[in-house]
Formats: sequence, C-alpha cells, structure tokens
Amino acid sequence: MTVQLARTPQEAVGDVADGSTVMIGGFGPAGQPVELIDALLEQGAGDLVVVSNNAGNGEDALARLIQLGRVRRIVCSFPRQVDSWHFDEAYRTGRIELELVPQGNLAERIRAAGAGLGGFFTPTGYGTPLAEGKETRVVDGVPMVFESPLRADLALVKAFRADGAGNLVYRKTARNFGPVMATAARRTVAQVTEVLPAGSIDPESVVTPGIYVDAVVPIDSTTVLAGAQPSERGATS
Amino acid sequence: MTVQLARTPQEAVGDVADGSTVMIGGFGPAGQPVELIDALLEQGAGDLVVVSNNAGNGEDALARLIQLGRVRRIVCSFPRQVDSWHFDEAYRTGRIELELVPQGNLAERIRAAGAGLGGFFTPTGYGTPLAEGKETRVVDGVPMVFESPLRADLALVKAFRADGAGNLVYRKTARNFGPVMATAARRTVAQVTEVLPAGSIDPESVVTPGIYVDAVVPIDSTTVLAGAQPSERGATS
Amino acid sequence: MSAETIPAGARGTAPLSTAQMAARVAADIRPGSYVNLGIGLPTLVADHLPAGAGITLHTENGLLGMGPSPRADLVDPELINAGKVPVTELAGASYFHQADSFAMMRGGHIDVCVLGAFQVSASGDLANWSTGRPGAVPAVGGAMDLAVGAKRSVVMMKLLTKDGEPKLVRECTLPLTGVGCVSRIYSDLAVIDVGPALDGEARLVESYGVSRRELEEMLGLSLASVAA
Amino acid sequence: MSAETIPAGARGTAPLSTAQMAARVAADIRPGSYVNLGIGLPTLVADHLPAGAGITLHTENGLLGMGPSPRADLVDPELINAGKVPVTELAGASYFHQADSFAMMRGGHIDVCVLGAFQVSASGDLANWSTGRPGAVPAVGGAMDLAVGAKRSVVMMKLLTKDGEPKLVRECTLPLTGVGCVSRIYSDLAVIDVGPALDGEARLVESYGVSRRELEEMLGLSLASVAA
Repeated sequence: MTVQLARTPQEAVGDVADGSTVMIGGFGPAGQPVELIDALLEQGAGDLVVVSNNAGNGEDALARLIQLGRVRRIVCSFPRQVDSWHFDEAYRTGRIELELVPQGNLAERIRAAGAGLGGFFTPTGYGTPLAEGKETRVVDGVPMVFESPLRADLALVKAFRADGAGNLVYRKTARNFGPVMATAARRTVAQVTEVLPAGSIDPESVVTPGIYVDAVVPIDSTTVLAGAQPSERGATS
Repeated sequence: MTVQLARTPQEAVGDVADGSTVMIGGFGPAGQPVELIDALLEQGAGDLVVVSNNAGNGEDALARLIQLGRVRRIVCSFPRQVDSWHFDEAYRTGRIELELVPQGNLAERIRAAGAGLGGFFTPTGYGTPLAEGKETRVVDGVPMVFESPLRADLALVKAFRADGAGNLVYRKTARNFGPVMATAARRTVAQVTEVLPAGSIDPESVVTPGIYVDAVVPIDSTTVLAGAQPSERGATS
Repeated sequence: MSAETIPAGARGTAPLSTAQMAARVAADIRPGSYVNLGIGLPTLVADHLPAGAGITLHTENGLLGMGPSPRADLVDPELINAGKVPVTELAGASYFHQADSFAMMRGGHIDVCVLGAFQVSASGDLANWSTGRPGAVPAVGGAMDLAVGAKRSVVMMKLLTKDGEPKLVRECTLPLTGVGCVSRIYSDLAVIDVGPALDGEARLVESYGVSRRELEEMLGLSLASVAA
Repeated sequence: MSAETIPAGARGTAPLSTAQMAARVAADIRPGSYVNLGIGLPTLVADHLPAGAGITLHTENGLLGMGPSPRADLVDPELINAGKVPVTELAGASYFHQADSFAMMRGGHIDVCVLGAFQVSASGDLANWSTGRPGAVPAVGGAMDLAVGAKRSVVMMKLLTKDGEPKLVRECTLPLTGVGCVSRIYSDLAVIDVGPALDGEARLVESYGVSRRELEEMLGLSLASVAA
C-alpha cells in the first residue's frame, strides 16, 4: 500500500489496540525510535507485548512505558542495564513477564516471521537454560535448537532517510533491528530525519524497500546527530 | 582473511578438486560469472556438483561444462530454457543428476548454510512432487516442508565493483544469487568490473561484506554493460 | 468494472480477448497494491494498470518498482524480469538479492500475484509448472514460491486447452505447484472464484458469451452463484 | 610470542597484568583474521593487535571494520560497539542489520571470538552470562551466539575469582552459555587448552609465576602437557 507521510509521530503511530505486540528497534540508544515510543505512550494502549533488544533506559520512552505498567510481557536479549531500574523493579515484583532470547536468535526469529518461514534450527543456546523444553536436533553433527518465528502487530523503527515510496536507509550502527522488524509487523512506522521524493535514494542502496513501510514521519533529530560530521549527512546518494 | 586481488580469472579460481560443490551466480545471463566459469573449464576439475539457478545456455560457460561431462549433479530451479540443449541432452541420457528446488527455497537454503542454521520450515512446495519424502509440519495452521542448508566448496559470483577489503556491490538484477552464495562457500571468488581502494565503497551501501570474499578479479566487461548509460557507472558513491 | 459491482451471474456478450482478460484482471487490482505478474499471459496485465494508482510491480529476480521494457537502444542485459526480458526501473525502485526477494514474496508482503496455469481445481490447487509428460525436462523456477506467498494469488488463463479440455477441474491431474492457493480465475469465458474456503464448489462471478449452464457442461462441474 | 613456539610447560616469572594478558591473546591472532572481541576484558585486545596485519574487528551490533574510540568531540551516538561504547569506522568498513550480523557470526565466518567468562570447564563449556543468583535480572545479549559461532572461541579471564575460587572447573555450576565451545583460556596465571577434543583433560600451554603442580592444586584439576 502507498506509504503514509505523517506530520506527527502521533499521526504515524495511529490507533494501537490494547494487547498488541509491538516491536521497537534500537540497540541501546542507537536506533531507538524515541519520538514514536513517546507517541505510543500518549496514545494509551496497554497490556502490550514488546519485542526489543533492551528493556529501556532511564526515565523515558520504553522505560516509562514499563514504569506505567503498560507492558505485560517483553521479549528481549538484554534487559539488564545500568539504568534499567524501571524494568528491574517491574521484573522483580512480577509485574512484567520476560522472555529472554539470545540476540542472534531474536533477530533471526523476527526475520523468519517476515520471510514467511515456520521456524529454524540454530546452534545458539543449545544445552543452556534458554533452550530448556525446546525441540532439539543434531544437524551435520551439530546439536541445534528449534526456534519459532516472532511477529508483531506494529513495528516502530528509526531510520535515517525515507523517500516517497517508503524506502529506508539507516545510519551506521543505528541500523540494527530496524530492517528485520520492518518485515515482521502488520504495520510498520519509521521515524526519519527527512523524507525525500521517490527516486532520491539509489535503488542499489535501499536497505528497507518501501513495501515494508506503512508510515514515515520526519523528526528533527539534530541533537541525536550532534556528533556526526556534517559531510556524513550527505554520504548517501 | 585478506582478500586476494587476482590478475586473471584462472588465478582467482585457483585449484579446484574433483568432486567439489560449486555455486555459480546468475539468473539467466544477468550476473553469470562467465569468465570465472571459463577458468573453471580450463582448470579441469570434474565430477562436480553445481548449484545454480539455471543449467546453462547455448554453447558457453556452464552449458559447456555440462557438455564436457564435468558436472555429475546439478541443483537448480529452472534448468529447461530455449537454449539449454546441452543440459537437456545430458539429463535425457542420464548423464547428469538433477535436484530441482523451487527458486525461493534454493536461495533460502543457501542463506541458511551461510548463516549457520540447520534448516527451516517453508510453505513453498508443500503437497507437490518436489516435497515428496520430506518432513512436514503445520505451523500456525500453514502446512510446511523442512528444507536443509545447502553449502559449497567454491562460489563463483559476478559483482559490479569490489574494494580492497573485498566488499562488493552489484548492479541491478545481476545481484540475484551472488550475495547469498558468497556466504555459503568455503571459498568465494568474485569477478568485477573494477577493484577500488578500501574505503571507496560507502559502508552503508556494501552488499557483500569483504569477510565473505576470498578473491576478486577485475574483468573488462564493456560488452556486457553495453546497454547501460555511462552515468550509471558512477552511481555508486 | 470490479467484480464486486457486477451482479451474480452477469454475462458479457462474447468471450474476452487476451487484452480484455488483462484489463479485467487489472480492474480488480486496488490502487497502492504491490503486484507480481507471472511469466506469459499475466505479463500483459502491466499494460492495463491505471497510471497514477501507485501500483508497484515486483519481479522475483530482485527488483521492486519495475517499469516497462526499454527502447531497444537502452536495453541493459543486467536489468531483466523473471522471464529474462529487459525492463526498466521506476523512481522509488529497489534491488535486493534472491533470499530477500523471496522473503518478500513468501512473507505475504505482495498483495496480488497473477499466475498462468495448466490446471486449477475448485479447491484452489494449482498446476502450472509441469506437463507431467515422461521424458520432459522439468523446471519450476519461482512458481511454487509465488503460488503460496502472496496475500492473494489469482490465475489468468484460457478456460479450455487447445484440445478443448477444461483447465478448471475437480482435482488436478498434473503435478501440483501449490495446494489451495488460488482464489480466483480470470479466463476468456468467465471469472470464477475457487479455493479451500468454498467447500469444493467453484463460484461463477461473471461470464462472457456463455451461460452458467453452458459453462457447467463445458467444465463438468457445478458452479455456485456469488452469494447475494 | 605465539603459543606454538613456546615449549610445553614454559613459565613466565610472574602473573600477567591485564595489559599483558591482552597482548598474549593478540599474539595468537593471525594476520588477516576477522575478530570479535567480547565486552569487558577482551576489549583490551584491540590495543595490542599489530598495525598493518589486516586484522578486521566485527561488532555484533552491525559493523565490520570497527576502529578505536573517537576523540570526545567526534563521538557519534549512532556509532557504537556491542558494549554501547562509541567507536569509529575504518576504511573498508560495512554496516548490516542484526540478522545479517549474527548470520556472519553463527555461520563460522569470524575467525576468532574472544570472550570473558565466569566459568569454563575442561571440556570447553562456557558460563559467562548469568551469576545464577536468585532474584537477579537475567540478560544474555549476544553471548550465546558468539560462543558457538566463531571458527575459534577463546576466553580471556583471571584464573581465579576475587574470592580465590577457580574459574576453570571440571563442570560448570553456573548456567551455561554454550557447550564445548571454548578451545583456549588466556589467564593471568596460565594459557590452558580445553575443549571436547581433549577428552576432558585440560592442557597447560604456558604458565606465569606458578608451576604446573601449583596450578593443579589451585584448580583441583590435573593438567596435561601440550603433546610434544
């Protein structure tokens, strides 16, 4: 479907039903779609299942969503961080369920959902507590664990630039989970620094084809890019 | 390992043992590494297993390899073409084994090998003759077939440009199988139009990171690119 | 002329030409759709997609945003479609490798896939890759992936073979491409809904130059009307 | 100083500092290698890789060709390593998404992965993600993928805990990260080979300031010599 060019993060995120599964891009702060998460906070949906590599930092965004009790369950690889006190508290008091998934299995499970696959065997996690109860199989002499696809109702990602066809390019290690999450959700929303006319992004360099993107919203992110040298902003032709 | 900058296709292909499994990129003529296949012809290895989407056209390259009886078995999705007479003849007279794989399963099996996965469930092919005897499973209501990883000793691919780190970018629909095959072989050789200094390819636009590439060789391919507009040759920054 | 606006059992006055068939398929494709057109007859649909409707074509050899064939002097052998015919790229296009391209297809991201067929069954089984003739060289390409991958897979074909045999059948006798994957057949004589949701009874949407009775006799099948 | 040139049972005169440990690990990394350095102690190895040896660093959050930390005024919050510390990109670098990054790791394309550890068993089992303490918030990140993915996974750690407990053990008592995945331990007191190929008996490669007998007593394990 044609990509929606939203004016605000609220408009981009739109209606989210209670109980939705929401994927949130980012590895620590890099690639975290802060403004979209804020819009989700404002929108009000609760009883959410969140799929995200981390479980929030400090007081804002995902941490706040957890603090407010809006997240029933989180699927992630690394919830514990120095400033993940809101998750830690919710977890210790049993107010949030945690499914801990090795980072590579998390990425691959999301990809499998986006690619229409029914699951895969992976060596990662075999023989560890995170594989307990899972189907195993020896493939070419290597013991493996079966992992299932992981899909979502909504994906919130942060990219660098979009074009009018919804194509996305990312920036440095902020790319991380964005491209796979964009493929695995019924609706994908991307915040970007700017939206260019269709044809402005080299077709050879598109990372997320527009078919995966339902809405884009430009966010002034000069603060986030403060450390970047100006010349780099023009690096993607 | 550091990428080998070869001067000739022969040097790039190097020694190939009889009985090797060789992946060959290309979808029809687009992306077919003709000069590397010619080097393999000259090198002399036989009893080969070839993994390639098609089974050769006309008299040259892969068709010739088959005509000479050097291919014991081929794994491909679409052997029959208007000019695949050498394959057709070898197949009809029982001189070559054929494993026919749906194109998407072929690509995904190659990717699985490169990604260290032990196989996956796919809906493609379920209930058809190509899934006969294969393990099946219903996932979320969808019947699926189990497919195994497909790896090789050698991958021959055609890319557009390489840099000194072995990074590759491709050109238009000649990209096709190159990027997945490069990940799935013990040794990957790429023919390109030119090899640039490391750092000449935008790190955001690299399609095949140099870690997957063992040797690159520049080939003057002005004839192949005859139809391309000159400006397009400078499109990748 | 969308199927939804034609009363059940509607009939044109004459069989459709292939161009009319292509136009009929195109009329059902919604603005903004992502579409894959199979090799052969379905390729013709591209000529009938309305300009400005934001319909984007996918070709499984690795391009989204495919444009029409180029002028002869602009043919690029590295820019081809799944039928290996030279094409062009439109503004907003993107290239990707085969695993990503079939992930896009298999993952249900393409809205409509239009396929050719040798046979389609009332329950939506498709046979379009093998004539089943002994000694023939088999080739499947992306047919099986395309059949099961799109949100909606439809078939565009002549309703009868050159020998007058029906291609809509109770059960396919040729080797299958996919099970229960086709939801609608666009043919020269009729548009007919099929698929696993219909309990094995195909439904006539509209016909051209033939009556429902004539179609039923021709096919040896009973055809339900589209529910009121 | 490569392990291969040191006779079995060689010993330095004093335990290694962490910088010396890092240099010792670096000395075993061959020119042209692709390397992933885990969070914590292993990060220090980067400072000891010889310039011009063509060693390329991978960070699993999506960068191959990682360079050292930038000057404070050039810090880019979108260019970080797996420990979320700002880094730089070198000429020839490439970025990729998480599925591609872990495919690179899991697929055996990284030559060496250097990991920290809480415990390693003589058979190469690794425990480095969970202290197993009840009530602790668990977190695994990429540890399990890294442990099993590289061509060769080695551990860099102090040989004893702060409380003097051995970290090389007969069997890990902490939750496992991977089974039989570690082939060598680089520690302050010794370099020791482990892994499933050694039939459960760790092999002393070299020691620093302690004798083999002292090590065996410290660890409660017998240590074989490297085969002549």
